[in-house]
Amino acid sequence: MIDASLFSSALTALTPILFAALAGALCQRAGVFNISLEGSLLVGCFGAVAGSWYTGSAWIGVVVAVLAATAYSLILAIGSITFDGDPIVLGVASNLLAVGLTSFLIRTVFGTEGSFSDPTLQGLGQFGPIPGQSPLVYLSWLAVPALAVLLYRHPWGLRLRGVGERPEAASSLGVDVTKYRYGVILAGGALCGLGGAQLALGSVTLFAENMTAGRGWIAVVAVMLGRAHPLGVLLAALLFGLAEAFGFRLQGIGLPQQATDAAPYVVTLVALFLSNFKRKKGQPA
Amino acid sequence: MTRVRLVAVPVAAALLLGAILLLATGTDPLAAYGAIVSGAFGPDGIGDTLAYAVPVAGMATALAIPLRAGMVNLGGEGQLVLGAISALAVGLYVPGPGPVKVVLALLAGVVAGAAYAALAAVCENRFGVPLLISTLLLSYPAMSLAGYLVRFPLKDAGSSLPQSPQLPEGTRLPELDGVTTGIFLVVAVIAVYAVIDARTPAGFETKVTGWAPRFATYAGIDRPKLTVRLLALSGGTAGLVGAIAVLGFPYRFIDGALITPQYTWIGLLAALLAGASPLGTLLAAVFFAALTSGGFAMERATQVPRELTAVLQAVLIIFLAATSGVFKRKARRA
Amino acid sequence: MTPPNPDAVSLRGIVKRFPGVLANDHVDLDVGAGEIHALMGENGAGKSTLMSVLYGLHRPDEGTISLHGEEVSFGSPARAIDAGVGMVQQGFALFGELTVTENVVFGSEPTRRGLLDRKAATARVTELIERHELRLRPGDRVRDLPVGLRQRVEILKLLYREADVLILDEPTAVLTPPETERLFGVLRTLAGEGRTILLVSHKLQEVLAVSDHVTVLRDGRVSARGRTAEQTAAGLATAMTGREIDLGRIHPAGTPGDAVLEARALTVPGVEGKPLLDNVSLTVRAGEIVGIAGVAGNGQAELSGAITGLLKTDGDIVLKGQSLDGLSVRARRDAGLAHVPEDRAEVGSAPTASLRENLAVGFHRKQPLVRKGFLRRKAIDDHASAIIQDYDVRGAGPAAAMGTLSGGNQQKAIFGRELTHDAPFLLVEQPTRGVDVGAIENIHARLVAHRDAGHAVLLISAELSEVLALSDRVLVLFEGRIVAEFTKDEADRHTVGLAMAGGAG
Amino acid sequence: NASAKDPAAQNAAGPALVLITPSPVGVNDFLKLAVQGIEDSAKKHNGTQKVFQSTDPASIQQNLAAAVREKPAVIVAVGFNFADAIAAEAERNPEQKFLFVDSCTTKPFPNVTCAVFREHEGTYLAGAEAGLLSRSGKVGAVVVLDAPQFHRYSIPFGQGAEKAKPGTTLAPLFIGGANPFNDPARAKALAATLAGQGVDHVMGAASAAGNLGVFEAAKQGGFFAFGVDANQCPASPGQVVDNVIKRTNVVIGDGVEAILGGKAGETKSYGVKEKGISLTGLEPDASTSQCVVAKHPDVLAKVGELRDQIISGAIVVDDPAES
Ligand SMILES: Nc1ncnc2c1ncn2[C@@H]1O[C@H](COP(=O)(O)OP(=O)(O)OP(=O)(O)O)[C@@H](O)[C@H]1O
Ligand SMILES: Nc1ncnc2c1ncn2[C@@H]1O[C@H](COP(=O)(O)OP(=O)(O)OP(=O)(O)O)[C@@H](O)[C@H]1O
Ligand SMILES: [Mg+2]
Ligand SMILES: [Mg+2]
Repeated sequence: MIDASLFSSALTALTPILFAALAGALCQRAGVFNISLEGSLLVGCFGAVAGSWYTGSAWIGVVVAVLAATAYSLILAIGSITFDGDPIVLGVASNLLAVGLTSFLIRTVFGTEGSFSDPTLQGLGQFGPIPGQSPLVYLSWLAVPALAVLLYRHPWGLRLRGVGERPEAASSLGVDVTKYRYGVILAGGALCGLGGAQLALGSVTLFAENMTAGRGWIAVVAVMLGRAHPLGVLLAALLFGLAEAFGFRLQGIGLPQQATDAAPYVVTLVALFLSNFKRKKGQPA
Repeated sequence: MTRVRLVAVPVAAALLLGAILLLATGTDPLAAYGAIVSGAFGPDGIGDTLAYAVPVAGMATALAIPLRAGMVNLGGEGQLVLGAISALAVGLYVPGPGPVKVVLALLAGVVAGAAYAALAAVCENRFGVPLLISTLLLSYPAMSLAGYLVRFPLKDAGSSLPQSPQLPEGTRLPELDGVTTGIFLVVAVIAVYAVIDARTPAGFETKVTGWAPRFATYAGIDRPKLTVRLLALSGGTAGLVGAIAVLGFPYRFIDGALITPQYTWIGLLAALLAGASPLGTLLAAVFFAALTSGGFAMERATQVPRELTAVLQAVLIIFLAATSGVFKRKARRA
Repeated sequence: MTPPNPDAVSLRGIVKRFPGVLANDHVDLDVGAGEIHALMGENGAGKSTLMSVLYGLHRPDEGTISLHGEEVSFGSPARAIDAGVGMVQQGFALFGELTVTENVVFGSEPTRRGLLDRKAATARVTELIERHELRLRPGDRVRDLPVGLRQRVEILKLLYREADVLILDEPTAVLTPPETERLFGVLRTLAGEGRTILLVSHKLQEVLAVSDHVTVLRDGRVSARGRTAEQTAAGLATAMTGREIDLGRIHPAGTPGDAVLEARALTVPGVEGKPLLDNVSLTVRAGEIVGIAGVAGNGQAELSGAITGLLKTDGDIVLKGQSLDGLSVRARRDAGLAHVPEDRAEVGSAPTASLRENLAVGFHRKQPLVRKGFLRRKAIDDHASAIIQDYDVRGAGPAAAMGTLSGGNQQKAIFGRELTHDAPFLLVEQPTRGVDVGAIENIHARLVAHRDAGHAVLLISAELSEVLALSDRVLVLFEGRIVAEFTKDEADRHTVGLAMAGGAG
Repeated sequence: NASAKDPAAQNAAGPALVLITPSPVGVNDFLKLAVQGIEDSAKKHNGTQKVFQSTDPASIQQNLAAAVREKPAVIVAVGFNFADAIAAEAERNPEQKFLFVDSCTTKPFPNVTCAVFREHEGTYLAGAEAGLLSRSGKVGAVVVLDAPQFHRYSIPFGQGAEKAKPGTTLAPLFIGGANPFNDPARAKALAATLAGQGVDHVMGAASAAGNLGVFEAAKQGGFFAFGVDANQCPASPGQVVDNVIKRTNVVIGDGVEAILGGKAGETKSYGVKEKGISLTGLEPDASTSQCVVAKHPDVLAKVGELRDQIISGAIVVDDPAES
C-alpha cells in the first residue's frame, strides 16, 4: 500500500495545488481574498502549452505561462483594487472566464477543441533525484522557504502583513498599499502560472479544457487549513495529495471509486476540525 | 436612471469587445448578435431559454438567500445533487398515488438539501470552519455519494450507465412546451423570497446582518442560529431545484448531469451580480440563461463558437465590477 | 525676504476641498521650534485635514508649506517622513498582530544583506524606550497592550523616525489623567530638545495646561489664535462653536429608587490565569447614574459584554427581578436593556444602510412597525423621522445612509434609537468620545433627563471629567476588580484618579 | 466549425443529414470518426450535412430539438447520453428518422435505428495481447468511471489476458473526481500507481484527454498502454501496443444508407464479426500504424486466431454492461 510511488505520485499531484495555495497565502497575508486561483491555473496551463508549442521549448512555455497567468490576474487586481469591486464576484467571474476563454482559444489558436496535444510538444521532462518529477516540483518546494523568508524576514513581508492587517495604518506610514496589493496579486498570478505549467507540461504534456478540475479550489481550502503560512500551506497540500494518492490505492483493494473520490475532502474537513479544536483550547469561553 | 446607466455602459463595452473579437475571426458581429437574440428569445429559442432559466434562477435564488446576510454558500452543487437523488429515491420507492408521491419527492429534495446545508452551518458554528470552506468541502462527498447511489442501490437495471431508472409515468412533473411545470415552483419560491426580504422582520434581520455583522449581533440577532436557518433555506431551495430536475425530463438521475451545465456557478454569479436582491437575481439569471441558449443557437446558425458567449458573459461581469457600484466591496469578511 | 529666524512649520493659505465640503479655507499656521502648539475646533472644523495636508496624506488645493523657511511639497507620507515630519493619527495606526519593535520600524526597517535586521531593530527600539522612559517591552505583541501603552508605541514610532515635527491628533481621547500626564511629560521633554509639536485636542483644560500657543478652527477657517497663557476656557469654547457654552455646568443629583440591575460575582477568565473580570458585583437603581471609571482595558469591555450577553461569563445578573442567566442578547433587550456601544461605526450602526433602517433595528419585531407579521413602510419612516426630530439629528433625512452623517450626529441618532426603547436600564459606553463640546453638552443633558425620567443608567467612560460630572455614584474598575466606590460628593479628580491607577482599595 | 463544412454541398439536391455529438468533437477520436462518417455519407448521397456539438444534457436536448425543427432526412446522434432525449423526440415526431449510434432507446421506435458496439470483444483481444506480452503477469486498466458501461474496457481486458496466459491478473482503476472526462493529470497518476504495483500493460479508457495522460505515464514508467476508438499509437509511438477501434464512420455510413433505403427501426450490433470493432494491429495498415504490436507478428497471429474464434462463436465474450 505504501511505497515510493505513492509519494512520487502524491508529489506530482500536489505541486500545482501547492503553487496555487502559496499564491493564495501571499494574497491573504496582504488582505486580498483570492478565489480566482482555479482560473489563473487554467490560464497558466494554456499559456504553457501554447508557449512550448510555438517555440519548441518547454522553458519558454513556463515563461509564457507565468506571463499569461500574471496578466490574467490583472482582472482581480484592477477590479478589486483600482475599482474597489468585490473580490468574490471577480474571483467567480474570472474562474468562469478562464474556462470560456481557454476553450475559445483552443479553437482559434490550435484549431481544435476539447484538448490539444502533439507528440512533438515539449514537456518539462524529469529531473533530479526523485524519479518522475519535473524541475518545477523542486521549485515549488524551494518556494515555500523562500516565501516564508520573504514574509517573516524581509522588510517587504513585514509591510505586506501590515497592509493585510490595517491598510490605512500602513499607508499612513508611507507604504503604498495599492502597490503591495497589486504586487501580491500579480505574484500570485505568476505562481499560478508555474502551477499551470507544472500541470500541463510537467504532470502531463497537453492542454485539455478545464483540466485543472478543481485544483484551484483545493488550494483555496489549503490556504485556510494552512493558516496562510507557507509551511502550513505546504502541509495542507501534502495532506490532500497523500489522501488522494492513498485513495487510489484503496480503489485497488476494491473500494468503489466514489468513496475514494470523497476521501481527500473528508480528510481535509476533519483536519480543519482538529486544527480548530486545538486553537480553541486556552481561549476564554 | 443612474442604475440603468451603470449597467448600460458595461454592457455596451462588453458587446463592443465581443464585436472586436468577432471581427478578428472574420465574422459579422451584427449577424452573430442577431443570432444570439433570436436564438434566445425567438419562437424556437424561448423554450430553451426558459429550460435553462429554471435551474439557473432556482440555484441563483438558493445562493442569494444567505448572500443577503453576507454568507457565501459555495456548496450549491452538493445540495442540488442530494436534493435530486433524495427526490428520486422517494419517487421510486415510496408507495402511494402519483400526485402524493410527487409532493413527497419534492419535500424529500427540500429536506435533504436543507439538512446538508445546515450541516455546513454547524461546521462553522461548532468547529469554526468558515462557511465558505465548509460548504465547498461538503459539496464533493455529496456528489460522490449520489454517484455511488446510482451506481449501486439506485441503478437503472436495464442500462449500463451511471443512472437511475426513470420515474414511473404518474410520478413526474409534466412539461409544457419543453419547459417543466417546476417553473411555477421556482417562481413561487422567488416570490416568497421577495416578500420575506422586503416585508418581514426575518428578511430585515437578514439584511442587517449583511450590512454590518457586528451591529446585528449587538442588536440581538443570533448569528449562529441565523446561519443555520439561512443555510437550511438555501440548501432547501437548491434541493428543490434538484428535485424539480429529476421529476422533469428525462425523469431520472444521471450522474454528473446537474453538474456539467454549471447551473450552480452561473447562479452564484447572478446572485452576486444582483447583490442578492430577489428580483435582480432573477433578472440576472434569466439573462445568463438567454446568453447560454442564444450561444448554442448562434453556433448552429453562424459557425461562431459558442464559447464567445461565455467570454462575453465574464467580460461583462468584470466590466460591471470595474465601472459600476453594483457590487462594490461590502464590509464582508471571509 | 525670509525672516531671520524662520518658523519650524509655516502653512500659508492652505485650501482643501472635498466633494461638497470646504475643509480648510485659507488657513495660516506658524509654529516655532521647541513649541507645543495646540489646534482646536469642533468636529469637522478641519483640524485633521490640515494636519493630514502637513503630513502629506492630502495634497492641498491651494497654499504652501514651509519647513524652517524652505518650501516643501509632499506627495505622500513617505516624503514627509523623510523631511522629519511625523504624525500620530486620530485613532491608532498600529498593527495588533505585530510586535512593538515591528510596529516601530515599520516602513523604515533596518536591513542586513537585504533581510530585516531584527537585532539592530530591537537594539534601537530598546535604546529609545530607555532614553525616554517609555516602559515598553520591544517583543510584546501590540494587540496584548492596553491603550495607554499603545499610545506610547505611537510616540516611539515618531522618535524612531527622528521626526522633528510631531503631529498628535487627539492623542488623549482614550487616555486617563495619569496617562495623559505622562504623555505630556514626554511631549515637554521633546519640545525641550527643540522639536516642534502640534497637538490636536478637544479638551480645553489639557490645551491650557500643556501648550504654548493655540489656534482655533471653525468651519475650516482660523477663528482665533494666540499665546495659550492669554486664553480662557470660555473664550476658546466660544471661538470653537461661535456661541456661549456653559462649561462648568453641574448636573443636580438624582433620586435613586428601587434596584433595577443587580450583578453578582461576574467573572471572565483570562488567558493566563488572571481573570479579565474578577468577581464584580454592582447595583444600579432607577433614577440613578452609576459611573464606571478606570483606565481602558481594565475590564470595561468584559463588564459590558457580561451585561449585554455578548460575552459568556460566570456570575449572575438580575434585571427588574428577572435573571439574565443564559439569556441571549435579544432576550436581554426584551427584558429591559438598552445599550449605546463604544464603537458607533461598526457595532452601533450599519454605515451603508439608511438612517431609516438603522433606526428601525430593535423595533422591527414590535408594534407599530410590524402588523400581522409584515413590516409597515410608513410606520418605519415615521419612527425614523420622529427620532431625527426629537434628537436633533442634523444633515440628513430618513433615506440618507448612516455613514454620511457626521460623527456627532451618528451618536445622536444611536442615542435616539436606544433611549426611545424607554428600557428600564441603559448601558452607555464612551458617549462623547471624539465628540465636540457642543454635542457633548447636548448628550449629557439627554442622559440626565433620561435618569430623571426614572431609568437606571450605567455609564462606562474613560473620560474622568464626564464620569464625575454625570454620576450619582462612581465605581472604579482596576485590573478587573472594583477597587473603590464613591458617592457624588466624595468623588473628586484626585482620589478617583488615584484609585484608577491602583492606588486605593 | 459547427455547421456545414462544405458550402458547395448546400446546393446539393440529396438528403440533409445532421450529426449531433454529446461533447465537442475536437481531438475526440470517436467523434472525429463520426464526423467523417457523416461527411462521407453526405458526399456519397450528394446531400448536405451539419454537425451540432453539445456540452451537457441540456444542450443535447436543445440541439436535438433544433435538429428536428430542420426536418433533415436523418438525424444521427452519437453517444449513450442521447437515449432519453431521442426517445422523447422520436415519439413526438414519428416522421423524423433517427440513427442512434453507440446505444439504443429502452423502448424500440419505428423511426429510430440503433447501432451499438460490442467493445468488450475488442477489449478481450487487446487483453490477450497484453497477456502475451506481459512479463509481470499483471495487467491493468485506467477507466473514466466505475460504471458497468465502462467496465467493458476493464473486465474483458483481464479475461483476454488470462485466456492468453493463464494466471495473469487485472487491476482496474477509475478516474472519477471533479472532472472525470477531462483530467489527464489524474489519469496519469492512476496509470503510474498501477505501474507502482507491478502492472506492465495498461488499457487506457480514460477519455480523449485522459488517455494522453496514460500514455505519458507509460513513457515515463517504461510500461505499455492500449488506446481506444481509433489509432492512438502515433500519440506516443513505442508505448502504445494496440487500440480497440470503433468504426463509427462505417457504422454511420451503413445506418444512413439503410434508412435512406427505407429500412428503419432496427437495432444492429457491431462487433468483431461485423467489423465494427477491431484492433489496429489486425487491420491491413497495421505495419504503418506505429503500434508496438506490429513488431510482434507471433502475438498478432495468436490474437488473430482468437478473433476468428469470436467470429465463429467458439468464444463468447461476456458483456460486463449486462450484469
Ligand atoms: N471619508 C469621508 N468621505 C466622504 N465624506 C466624508 C468623509 N468623512 C466625513 N465625510 C462627510 O463630511 C461630513 C462631516 O463629517 P464630520 O464627522 O467631520 O462632521 P462633524 O462636523 O464633525 O459633525 P459633528 O459635529 O456632528 O461630529 C459628513 O457629512 C460626512 O459624511
Ligand atoms: N476624505 C474626505 N473626504 C471627504 N470629506 C472629508 C474627508 N476628510 C474630511 N472630510 C470633511 O472635511 C471636513 C473636515 O474634517 P476633519 O476630519 O479635518 O475635521 P476635524 O476637525 O478633524 O474633526 P474631528 O474633531 O471630528 O476629528 C469635514 O466636514 C469632513 O467631513
Ligand atoms: Mg467628526
Ligand atoms: Mg479629526
